[in-house]
Amino acid sequence: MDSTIAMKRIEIVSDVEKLEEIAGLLADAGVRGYTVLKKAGGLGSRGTRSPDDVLWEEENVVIILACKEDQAAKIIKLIRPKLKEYGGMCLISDCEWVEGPAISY
Amino acid sequence: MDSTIAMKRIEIVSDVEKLEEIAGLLADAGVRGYTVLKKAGGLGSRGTRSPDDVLWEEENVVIILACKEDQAAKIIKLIRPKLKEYGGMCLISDCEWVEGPAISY
Amino acid sequence: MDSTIAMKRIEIVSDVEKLEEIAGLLADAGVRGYTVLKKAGGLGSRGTRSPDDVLWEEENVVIILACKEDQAAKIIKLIRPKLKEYGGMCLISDCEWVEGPAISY
Amino acid sequence: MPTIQPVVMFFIMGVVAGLIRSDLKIPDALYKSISIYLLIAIGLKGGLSLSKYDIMEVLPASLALVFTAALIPLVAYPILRFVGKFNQADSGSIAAHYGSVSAVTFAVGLAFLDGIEEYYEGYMPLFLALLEVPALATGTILALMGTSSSSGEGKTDWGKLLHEVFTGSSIYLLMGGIAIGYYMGMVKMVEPLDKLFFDLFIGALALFLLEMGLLAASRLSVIRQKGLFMIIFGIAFPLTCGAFGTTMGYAFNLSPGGTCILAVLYASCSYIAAPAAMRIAVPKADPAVSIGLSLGVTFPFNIFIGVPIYWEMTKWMYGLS
Amino acid sequence: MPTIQPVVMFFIMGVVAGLIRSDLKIPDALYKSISIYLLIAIGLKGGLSLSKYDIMEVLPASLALVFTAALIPLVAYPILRFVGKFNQADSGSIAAHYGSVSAVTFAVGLAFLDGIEEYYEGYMPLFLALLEVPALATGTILALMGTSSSSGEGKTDWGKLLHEVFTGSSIYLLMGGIAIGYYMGMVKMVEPLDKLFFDLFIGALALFLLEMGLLAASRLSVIRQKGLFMIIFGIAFPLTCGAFGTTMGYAFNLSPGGTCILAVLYASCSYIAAPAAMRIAVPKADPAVSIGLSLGVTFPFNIFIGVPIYWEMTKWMYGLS
Amino acid sequence: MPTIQPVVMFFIMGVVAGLIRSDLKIPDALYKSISIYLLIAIGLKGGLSLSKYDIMEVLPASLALVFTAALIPLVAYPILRFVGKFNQADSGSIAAHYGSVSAVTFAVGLAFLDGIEEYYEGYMPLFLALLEVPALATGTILALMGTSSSSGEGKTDWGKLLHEVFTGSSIYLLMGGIAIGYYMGMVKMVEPLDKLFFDLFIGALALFLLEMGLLAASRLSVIRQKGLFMIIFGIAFPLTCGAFGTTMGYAFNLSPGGTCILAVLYASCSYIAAPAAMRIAVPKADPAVSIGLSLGVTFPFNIFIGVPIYWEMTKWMYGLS
Ligand SMILES: Nc1ncnc2c1ncn2[C@@H]1O[C@H](COP(=O)(O)O)[C@@H](O)[C@H]1O
Ligand SMILES: Nc1ncnc2c1ncn2[C@@H]1O[C@H](COP(=O)(O)O)[C@@H](O)[C@H]1O
Ligand SMILES: Nc1ncnc2c1ncn2[C@@H]1O[C@H](COP(=O)(O)O)[C@@H](O)[C@H]1O
Ligand code: NA
Ligand code: NA
Ligand code: NA
Repeated sequence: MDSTIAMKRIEIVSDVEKLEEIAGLLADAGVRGYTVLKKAGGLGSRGTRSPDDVLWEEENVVIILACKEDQAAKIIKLIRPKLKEYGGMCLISDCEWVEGPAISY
Repeated sequence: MDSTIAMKRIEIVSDVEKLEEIAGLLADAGVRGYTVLKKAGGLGSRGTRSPDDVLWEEENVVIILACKEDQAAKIIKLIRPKLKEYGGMCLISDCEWVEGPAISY
Repeated sequence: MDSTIAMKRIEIVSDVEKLEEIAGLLADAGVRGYTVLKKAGGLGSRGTRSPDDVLWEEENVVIILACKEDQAAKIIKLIRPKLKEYGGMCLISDCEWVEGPAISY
Repeated sequence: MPTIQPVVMFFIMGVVAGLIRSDLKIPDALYKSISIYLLIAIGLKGGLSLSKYDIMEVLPASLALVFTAALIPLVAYPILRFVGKFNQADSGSIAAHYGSVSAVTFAVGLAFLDGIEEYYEGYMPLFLALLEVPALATGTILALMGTSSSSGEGKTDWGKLLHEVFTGSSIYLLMGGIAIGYYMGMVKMVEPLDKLFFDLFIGALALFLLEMGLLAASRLSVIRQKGLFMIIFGIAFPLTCGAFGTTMGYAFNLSPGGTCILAVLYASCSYIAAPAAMRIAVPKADPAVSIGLSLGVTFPFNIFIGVPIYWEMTKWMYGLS
Repeated sequence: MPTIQPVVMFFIMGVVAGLIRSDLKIPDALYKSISIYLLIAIGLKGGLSLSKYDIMEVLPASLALVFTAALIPLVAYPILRFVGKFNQADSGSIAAHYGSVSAVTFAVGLAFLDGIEEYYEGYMPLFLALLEVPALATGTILALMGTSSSSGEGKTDWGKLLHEVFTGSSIYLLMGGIAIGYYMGMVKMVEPLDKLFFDLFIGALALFLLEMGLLAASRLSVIRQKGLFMIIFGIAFPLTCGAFGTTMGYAFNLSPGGTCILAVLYASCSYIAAPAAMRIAVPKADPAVSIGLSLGVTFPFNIFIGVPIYWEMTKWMYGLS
Repeated sequence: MPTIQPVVMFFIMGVVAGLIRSDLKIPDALYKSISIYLLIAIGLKGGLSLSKYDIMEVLPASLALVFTAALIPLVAYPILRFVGKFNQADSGSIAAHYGSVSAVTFAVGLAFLDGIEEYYEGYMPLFLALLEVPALATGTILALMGTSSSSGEGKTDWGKLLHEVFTGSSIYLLMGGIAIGYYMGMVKMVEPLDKLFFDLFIGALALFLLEMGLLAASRLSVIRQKGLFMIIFGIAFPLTCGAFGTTMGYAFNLSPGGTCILAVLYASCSYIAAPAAMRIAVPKADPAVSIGLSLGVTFPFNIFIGVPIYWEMTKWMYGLS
């Protein structure tokens, strides 16, 4: 595929209440772009979490982020202790950024 | 990247009505973590599905799941016949689990 | 993993207002399947976008799409100039399509 | 001709908003909340009235009406199949829609009679609930005749279908409302609930019609396909059913108002319960066609022109002027 | 025995819909909107009444009631812990739920007295607001006694908890409503706001109870675990609290109606504010148990049987017939 | 000074909830539903009144007012640009906000006059609809003057902008409401719709103001940037516009009540229609600044202090006491 740049794709799942704090961390790491999906549910070490239960809402957030490899390492370093505290998960994989839209990574 | 574990990332899309059944299958496979995104729409072999049409709601669900390779094989085996019946899709890719949060895979 | 087909996973993030246009482009490229997640927010070159702010809604959409490699090249070619115009992002990565559900790629 | 009720003007407001591509959007939650409200309110009103009647008195007419309503798809089906050239699945599905009923058309009919201060039997909502279902069965049978034998896959899950239909929220809310309304009538405690459920009914209907106008506008494109046939069918068929309903009402000794409402019920075409049932019963049918026809042609025809016509039919039948 | 209010029938309608697995769903936004509305409306009514009293007159009773309400978990806890065999966290958490109050049970109590046209002190909503909190503290202390020392992790963030409780939307809306209602009473401008907040109250309560029935049905499964104990506790404990509340009301010279409402308050069990607070205070407690018990047993018992019983208790206490 | 309407107290309740970081949240769907409701209700009321007037009588004043409203941004722009040191885009955009109008401020003005039982011309909602648009055009021109020539990208899509403005839901709902209200007046059928749209108006406004308070609290931070200038401008500019509106009302022979409402309209600052239009017309402008100024300073000033002041101005102008 031409006109693509090898990058890392980071996917973080955490409690929605922590979103602001995580966004702050990402800003500290110099991140210039990410995508946020709220109203996520799931299963994990703390059991089932569901945003649909009006009496007991537990909402997760999914954050998707594409960045250069060195940037990814920096992010992981910052985010790891936080996830240790909050719970959730963080995955990294390889991806290609398709050139075209304004650079925001 | 240090402190990461090579894992598989499974991404299942199906009708939201099937979520409970799929969650049951995943439990049978011994899965300890997944993330659920509802209110998804899409195009597929059965045409367009949209959760926004109040007269004709067709809602998809996206299930994202990180697990070890052998676990992944087990899940696929269980889920494949179901998807054959329901429709939808299932993708697998490589990823790295960032150590830190409680182990839930 | 047997019974899987090597494919490309494309992930497009753009303004929800552009969804119809992008869907049209994908149809032109002969795409037969994709998944749509609305109500996404994010950070990018145009700053923060959030679907939660009732006075100033800026909603992103995430489109996930699995297809064969040649198809992917075709899609990228069509979508790249549009993203240049709109903003957003587009990532490609490798994945395996689990055979079972009706073919919709 | 009597004046058009202001409330139905909200439907036009919605259609126009759709046509000029206004960014007006009614929140999903509001649409769903109002439809829950309307069904409960219709049910309560009906149950309250019913409590003043002897149920045994209402029963024979009820059963007869249910039975005849089930026959409507038998008339619609051959027209759709052989004149309209629809395939079997679509023909059966559309026939089921026309055999079933629309609570909102019914509500507009009530508003019309209230507007001209005409009496009607208060238990009409019972008929609304009863007429919703039987035609769905007939339509489904027509849609599937002969197909289930040929392929195993096509087999209808009648158990699931019956469950869907009878626990479906529209029937459930209506019947629940009727039951509670009946109780309210029995214990003579109507007072504090009437404020929400009766006084605000027409206002809520206005907001609902606004959204229905938007929905109808977004469905109009489907009519282009078989345009002429769809428009003629979408108008002529309800007129025929309306005439049939007028005759039935007269035969069963309903009041003129009640007869008119019955005509409205027969003429009305479902666009909520029927699509939901057909999705399970006849998955091969294309919902765009049946919903487009129901919402884009028959619904507006009924609320603006049909209802006054059914009233004229009724007056003619009863020799009123 | 007085007749059951039609409004509580909506709860049954919701439970049945849940049990037959109807597809009826109340939009989240409607549920949340109505709960905001109900709390404001209760507050406004209370504030309006309060403006006609001398606050100094109400104060001593208020303080005494708050103090005694905080003691309820002390009675509940040992029963749950040693008879019910719940663990410490769950016992403390459930005790906190029973010590706190339920605004909807309260509203049903008001509707009951309105239905039989019995006078009560209008400032009762103030007690509703005041009684919500103190038992949460007692329950939390019971749940955590001895644990905080053993592990650093278990440490309760009391600052956060206090913030959560006092800025929690239910208390805030009640207190805000009381303040604005008080202002309305002072400047004598009630008129245009009463239409929404007072006239429609019971109607909105009906829709809310419908959803609560659905919620209760979905929570019933939890009762199977310790079925018998939970059913007995869920009925006997509120009865005891109700008797205690009746005594307190009598002791503080409330009117019979006010006494009955106080009994309802003591007997009612929180399922909104308490779970939210316990999530932060006692994260180890299982919310399914406490919510299931509160919503699946005590709430329905109170609205159908408890309220009339507390009224009978009151009449007996005051020697009325 | 007349007493503050209880309804505006809900704004304070919202602001305080925001400031103490309560978890109170108004569901989006409720906010959007109420804003649809308020606009339709304002429109209906206006249309109903208008039907009692000769349109020709209202036309000249309407045209003149529309024209003069378009001039307001010409005054605001230089102040913002050269005193406030805002950039061109922001200056034009803010000027457009102040030239346009706020339906909620208008509604609070009506509630004020209703509270003191002062007559006003019922067709005022027509002016609300008419005054919304013209200043948006002026503001856009100011924001873009000279820029379109320098770069191709900056070119405004006037077609799209016009479509956005005229089909925008706020204008559309107002105009639709006026049309249906006019029809209601013509056919003299107001009765069942008034229950929802007129009786509950102030109650709905209360809930809306609660949410607006929450929104305002979340926008206050932006004021810190150019704090002093923004506060002075956000208060002094509407006062000036209010005085101008009073003069215009007097000049066009409106009643004192109508004059006061006109002053309120001129003084009010848009925070819904204008941001939506500026997003398309002047994408370079920062919405946080204009919305923060409008909602955080001018809106609360107007509803608490401005409205009574405009009424004092009017009384002084007409020599009333
Ligand atoms: N293995 C996994 N795969 C996907 N999502 C996970 C996994 N483990 C945890 N999660 C997500 O992270 C959330 C919090 O996890 P936990 O803190 O372990 O309860 C869960 O509710 C899931 O949404
Ligand atoms: N190639 C694909 N890429 C992404 N999503 C797909 C693909 N094919 C199907 N889907 C998703 O799966 C849903 C059901 O597919 P189907 O059962 O084929 O109609 C669709 O509505 C899409 O959301
Ligand atoms: N590096 C990135 N990683 C993930 N999402 C991104 C990234 N850059 C941009 N986006 C998404 O694309 C949207 C539009 O980006 P932009 O057009 O650059 O403002 C943002 O709001 C994000 O949701
Ligand atoms: Na029919
Ligand atoms: Na209690
Ligand atoms: Na203005």
